[in-house]
Amino acid sequence: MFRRVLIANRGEIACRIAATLHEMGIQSLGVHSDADAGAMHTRVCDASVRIGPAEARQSYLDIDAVVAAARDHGADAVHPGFGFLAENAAFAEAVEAAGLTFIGPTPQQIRDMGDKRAARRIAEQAGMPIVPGAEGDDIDALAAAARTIGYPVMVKAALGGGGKGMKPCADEAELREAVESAQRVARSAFGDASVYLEKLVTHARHIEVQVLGDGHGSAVHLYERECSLQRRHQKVFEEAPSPAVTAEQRAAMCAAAVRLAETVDYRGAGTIEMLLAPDGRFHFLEMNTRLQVEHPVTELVTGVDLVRAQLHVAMHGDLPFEQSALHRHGVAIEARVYAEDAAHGFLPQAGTAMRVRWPHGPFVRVDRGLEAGDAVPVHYDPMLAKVIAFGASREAALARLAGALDATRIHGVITNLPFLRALARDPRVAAAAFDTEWIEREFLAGFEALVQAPAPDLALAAAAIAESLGTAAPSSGPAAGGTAPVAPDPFTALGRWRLPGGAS
Amino acid sequence: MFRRVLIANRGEIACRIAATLHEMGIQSLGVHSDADAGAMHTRVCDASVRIGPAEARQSYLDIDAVVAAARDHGADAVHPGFGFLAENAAFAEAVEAAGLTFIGPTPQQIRDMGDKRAARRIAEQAGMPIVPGAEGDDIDALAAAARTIGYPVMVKAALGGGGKGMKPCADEAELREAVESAQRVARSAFGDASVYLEKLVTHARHIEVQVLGDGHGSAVHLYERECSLQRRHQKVFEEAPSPAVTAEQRAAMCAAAVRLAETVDYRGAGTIEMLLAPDGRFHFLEMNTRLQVEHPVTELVTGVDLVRAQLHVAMHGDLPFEQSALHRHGVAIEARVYAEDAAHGFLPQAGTAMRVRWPHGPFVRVDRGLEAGDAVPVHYDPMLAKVIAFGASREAALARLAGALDATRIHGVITNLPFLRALARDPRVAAAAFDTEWIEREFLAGFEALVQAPAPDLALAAAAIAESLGTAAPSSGPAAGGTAPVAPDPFTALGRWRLPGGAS
Amino acid sequence: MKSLWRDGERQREVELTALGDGRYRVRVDEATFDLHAAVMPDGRMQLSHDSGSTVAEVTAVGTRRFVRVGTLEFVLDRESAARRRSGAGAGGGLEAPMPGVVTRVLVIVGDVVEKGQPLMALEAMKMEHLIRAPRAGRIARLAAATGQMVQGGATLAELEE
Amino acid sequence: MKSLWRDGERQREVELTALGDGRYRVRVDEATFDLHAAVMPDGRMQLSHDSGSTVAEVTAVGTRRFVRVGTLEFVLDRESAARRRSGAGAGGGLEAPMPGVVTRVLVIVGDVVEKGQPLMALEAMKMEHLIRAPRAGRIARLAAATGQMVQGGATLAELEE
Repeated sequence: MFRRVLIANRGEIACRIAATLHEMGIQSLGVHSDADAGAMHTRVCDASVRIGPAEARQSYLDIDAVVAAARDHGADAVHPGFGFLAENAAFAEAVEAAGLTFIGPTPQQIRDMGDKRAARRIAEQAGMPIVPGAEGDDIDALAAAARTIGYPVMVKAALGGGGKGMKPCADEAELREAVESAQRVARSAFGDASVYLEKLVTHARHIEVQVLGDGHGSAVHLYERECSLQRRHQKVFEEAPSPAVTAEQRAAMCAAAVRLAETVDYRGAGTIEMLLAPDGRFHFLEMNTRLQVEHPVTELVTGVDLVRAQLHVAMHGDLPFEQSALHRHGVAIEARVYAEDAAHGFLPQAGTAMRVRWPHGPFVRVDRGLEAGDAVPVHYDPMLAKVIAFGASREAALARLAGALDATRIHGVITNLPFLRALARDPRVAAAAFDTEWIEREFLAGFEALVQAPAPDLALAAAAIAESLGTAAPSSGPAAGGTAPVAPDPFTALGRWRLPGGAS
Repeated sequence: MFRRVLIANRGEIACRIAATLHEMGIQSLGVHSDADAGAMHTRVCDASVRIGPAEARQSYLDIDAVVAAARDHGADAVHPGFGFLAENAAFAEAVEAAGLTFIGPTPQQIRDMGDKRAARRIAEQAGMPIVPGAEGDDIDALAAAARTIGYPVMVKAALGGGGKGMKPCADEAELREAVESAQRVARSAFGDASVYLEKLVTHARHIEVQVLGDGHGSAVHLYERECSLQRRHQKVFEEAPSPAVTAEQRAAMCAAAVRLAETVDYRGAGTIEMLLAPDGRFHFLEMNTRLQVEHPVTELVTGVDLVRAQLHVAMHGDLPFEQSALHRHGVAIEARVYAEDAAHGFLPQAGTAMRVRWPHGPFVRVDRGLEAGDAVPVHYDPMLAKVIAFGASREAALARLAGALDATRIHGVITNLPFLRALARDPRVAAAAFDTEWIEREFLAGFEALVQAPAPDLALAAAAIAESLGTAAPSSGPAAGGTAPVAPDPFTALGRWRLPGGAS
Repeated sequence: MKSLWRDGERQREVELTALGDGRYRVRVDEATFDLHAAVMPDGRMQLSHDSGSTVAEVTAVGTRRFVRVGTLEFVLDRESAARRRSGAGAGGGLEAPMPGVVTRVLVIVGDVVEKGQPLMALEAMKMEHLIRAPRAGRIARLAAATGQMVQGGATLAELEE
Repeated sequence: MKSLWRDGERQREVELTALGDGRYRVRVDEATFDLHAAVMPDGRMQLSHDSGSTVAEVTAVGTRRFVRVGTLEFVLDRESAARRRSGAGAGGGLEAPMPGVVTRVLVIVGDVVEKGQPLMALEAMKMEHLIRAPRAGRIARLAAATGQMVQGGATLAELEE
C-alpha cells in the first residue's frame, strides 16, 4: 500500500488523480512550476513542491527535479498522468532507479511502443491487422514502397505522437516534400529523424480500446472509445461506446487489443488505437502507454475508476477485476474545453479566468484544473477541463452535453466553448455521421461563418449598459443584499435574441 | 413541450431541477424570498422572481404569491421540488386553476396519501401488507385497540410527515400521554388533530420503492432505496440498492409498490415507504407524493434522470420507458450535509459560508445550493447539500463517500460533516448492520465522546499562528504570486496528528 | 503572544514566541513544542514539526475559528482575557445557542429556577429548541420577548445566584 | 454616451441615453431601441425590451468584454475614439495575436514584403504560429527578437506603405 504518491503533472489530470488518491487514503504530493504556484492542482493536493521555473523543460519535463521531489519528500510512487513525462522511458527508469514505483508500464514497454515502427511489428506479431506501410531513411526507397502500396499515403515520425510531423501525400512530389519536412520536425521534436509511411485510410473512424495488464501476461479490456471528432489530429469529442462499431467488430477489436497487451506482458493501463475503415475492417494505429485524456468516458460506462485500477496494478501486481466482472451500460461523451479562440484560427489563449461556472447537473462530470480567479499560463497545453455527460442513450448523453456546455461560463480567457456548443448541436454529430476528417472537411466552414456573424445588437447594448452601470467589473461572489426586480414579462422576447446554438 | 417552468423551491433541489430544465432547453424561473436574494438557486435559474419576505409562510409557502409569479411571468408549469408546497393539495389545485401544469400527482392523490389513515386503507386495498393499527379521536378506544395489537405501539399524526408528532409508547400510560401530545402537535402543525396508532416494529429497516405512474393506470418501479440510517426520524445516509433485501423480497416489494401506484392511477414520481421487520416481512408505512431528497441514489444506479421523467409524464401523459428497459447496476450512497452542530445537540446553524470546497472526483455527485460567499439563512431547512458516491460495490461506494466527505470543506457555518465522516467510517455502517434506531441507540454516544475530546494541540497552534500571520481572514481565491515553500519532509508526522475519522 | 481559546467546554491557552524565519515556539496549555509555518499561495499553511508536517487552513468569522488540519476539522472560539475574567462564557448571561425566533418565554423576571428548567423556546429551521437554565438561580433580566428574532450568541436572559 | 466596440473584424458604435429608472434609449449602429436594465443581486443584468427580456452578464478584462446574453456568448473590445482615429487596429503596427515566445524572425528592417508573407513565428502552448504581413509594405521597425517572450497585443513590427 502506497503511503504517498507524487503526481508529476498539473491541471485537470493532476486534480483528477489527487481525487482518487484522497479517496484511497493515500497522500497526494503535487509539483508545480513558478507559473503554477497556487494553481488549483496545488490546492487539491495534500502538499505541493516547487520544481522549477515556468518553462516546462525546467520544471514538469525536468526528470531530475521531479525525481528529487519524489525522493526528498518521501513519495513511494509517481503517477505521471498524460503528456509531459508520461511516455518518457528515461523518466520511468529514473523513478525506479530512485527506488520508487512508476505507476505505468515498464521502461521497455514505453520505449517499444514509443517507436511506432517497433509497435507496428509487435502488433503484427500479435496477429493484429496493420495498415500496409514502409520504414527507412532513404527517400527513394520510401517512394518506391509508396508506389507499391498506392497513394494516398501518410508520412509519420517514428517517435512521434499527437499528430506532430504527420502529413498526408497524394502523389510522389508531395511524398518527397513530406518526408523531408517530417524528418526535420522529428529531429527537432523527438531528437530522431526517423520516419515511416502508411497507406492513408480515408474516411476512417478512430476507435481505441482501453486495456489493463498485470505485467505478467494477463490483461483485460474495458471496451472501446470512439474519438473520430478531431481537428488537426487533436481529439475534440470522445465517446463510449462507439456508435459505429457492431457487436462483432467490438468483440474482434477488443480481443485483438487484449492479445497485443498479453503478448508484451503489458503492465498497467494502456490504449490501443485503431482505424476503422469504411469497409468495416480495422487496423492497428499505435499504442499509448499511459492514461488517456478521454479515460472518463470509459469510466462512466464501466463504473471503473481507471486511476484506482492503475494504482492497484502498481501496488499488487495483479488485476483488480476479471474480464467477466466488467460490464458496460449507457453512453458517455466528453468535450475538451481549451483556452483557444475558435473564431480566429484556434489560437491558444492565456490570462486569468475571472468568472468561472462549471455545470453540475446529474450525470454531468467535469474534470477541471481551473476555478474562478485562476491563471491560464502561456507555457502549457491550453486544455482547461473536460465536460463529460452520461446518458442511457446516445441521444440523451448528447442533449445533456449540449446543456452542460451552455451552462458552462468562463469569462476572462477566451475558450473554445462556442465551437463545442455548435458541435454538440450539429445534426451530423447527432447522427454519428463523421470520420476523423469531417470537422475540417465539412464542419469548420459553417462554424466560422456563424462565429464571424456580427454580435446581436443586444450584446453590444449589454456591454455599453454594463459599463455605464459599473457592473462589468468581475465579482467573485454574490453582492450583499438587494432584491432582483423582474420586469413585467422577463422572457417573451428571449427567442428573438437567440442564435442557433442557444438552448431554445 | 413546456417553454418555461417555475421552480417553487430554493436551495439544492431548486438548483438540481434547474439543471435538468436547462439541459432540456426549457427556461427555468426561480422564486426567492428577501432572505434569498442572490442565493445560488437564483443564479442558476434563467431568472428569479421575488415572492415575499424571509418568513416561509409569506414567501415559499404563500400559494397565491407563487401562483401569481408563475402566471405573471409566463410559466407553463410548476415544479414544487420537495418540502414547502410539494405535498399541498390546495397548491396543486391553485396551479391547475391558473391554467398551468402541476408537475406531480393530482390534488386528490396528494390529499389521499397525505392522510396517513386513507393511505393505509388504499394500500390495504391494493393488497399490500400493513402494520396492524387503529384510528380515532377517542383516547379510550385507541387504548383498547393498543391492548389488542400489543405494545409497543407508535402514535402518529394523521396528516403528519417527517417524524412530526410521532411517539413510541411502551404501555398505556405512555400511550395516553403520546396521544394528547400528538393531537396538540398535529393541530398546530397540520391544522387537524387526528392521530392514529400502529404496532411499533422494532429493529426494522426503512426501505422505500421509487415509482413513476402515467396517471392512467400504468406504473413502473425504479427499485428500492434503504434509508435506515436516521436520527430522530430524519434520514442521514440513503443508499440503493438496500444491502438487506434479498432478490425475492425486492421483487415482492417492487411489485406491491407498482400495484399500489396503478390502483390509484398515480401520476408522476412517488415513493412507497415500507418497514422491513427483522423477520423478513415488509409492511406499508406511507406514500410520499413527490420527488424525495434521496432520489439521486436511484438516479445513479438506474441511469434515469427522475426530474426529466417527471417532466415527461407532465408533458406527454405517458411513461418515458417501460419496466423492461430499466436496469440497475452498482451502488450509490448519499450523505445529507446540514448546517447543524453535531457536537452540541445538532442545533441548526446559520451564517455565511466564507470558504466552500465541494469534492469533484469521479463517481462523486454533489447536489448543492451553496457556494463560497453564500448565506445560510435562519428561516429554512438547514440542508445545504447532498454528497453522493457511486461504486461498483457497496464497499467501493462507501470508501468513495468517506473520501468525498473528507475533501468537503465548509468554513463559516458549522455543519454536520464530522458526524457524516464518522458514520462513513463506522464498521457497523460498512457491515450494513443497522436499523432505524441504531444511530441513536448505539452510534451517538461514541460519536459524542469523539467530538468532545479536546482539539489536538496542533489545531490550537494553527489558530494562533494564523492569527499572528493574518492568514485566518477568509479569501475567496488564490493569492497572487508567491511560491509554496515546502519543509524538508512535509508529511512524516501527519499520522501523528490524525484522529480516527481521518483519511490515513 | 498569549491567546485564550474556547474548545467545546474547555478553556485552552496558547503562547506563541516567534523565533524568526517562520519558526515558532508554541505552548498549548502545558505542552511546549517548536513549529515552522509557511503560508502557501492559496492561504493554507504548511506547519512543520520536528518529526514532519501537515497542512492547516484557518478561517475567521468574528471570534470563531474554523480550523482544518489535514482532513480533520475543529471549531474554536477566540476569547479575550477580559471576557474570560468576567466569566461571561460560564454563567451569568444566557446566550442563544443559534439564531432563531423566540417562540415562547416560560419565565418572568424574579422567577427562581432550577438547573435544567426550560426558560424559553427558540425556533429555527423547522425545529423548536428549549433553552434550559444552566444552573439554579433567579432570573435577573429577560432580554428577549416572544416573536423576537435573535442572533446566535445574543444574550437572552441573566441569571443571578 | 457614445462608445466604440470591435466585434471581430467589425467596428460597432453604441450610443446610450439614460432615460431614468433603469430605462435606456440605445442606438447600435443604425438601429435604435429602448431597454430597461435591472441589476440582479449576483451582478447579472435583466435586460427588458418592449417585447420581453433576457439575462446578460458582462465581465471586463482590460478593454475586452466577455458578454453572455441568455446562453450565447460574445467577446467584444472597447475601443477608444483616439485609438480608432489613429487606425492602430487596422494596420501600421503588427500585434501579437496571443502571448508566446518569438521562435523565428524571418525578415529584417527594410525588407519589402508581400501581403500574407510570413514575418515571424510565435510559439505558445506546444504550437507554433506564423505571423504574416496583413498587407504589402516595408518593415519599418522590428520590436521583437528570437527567444523573446511577448504579451498578447504587443507590437511585434511596424509596416509602412
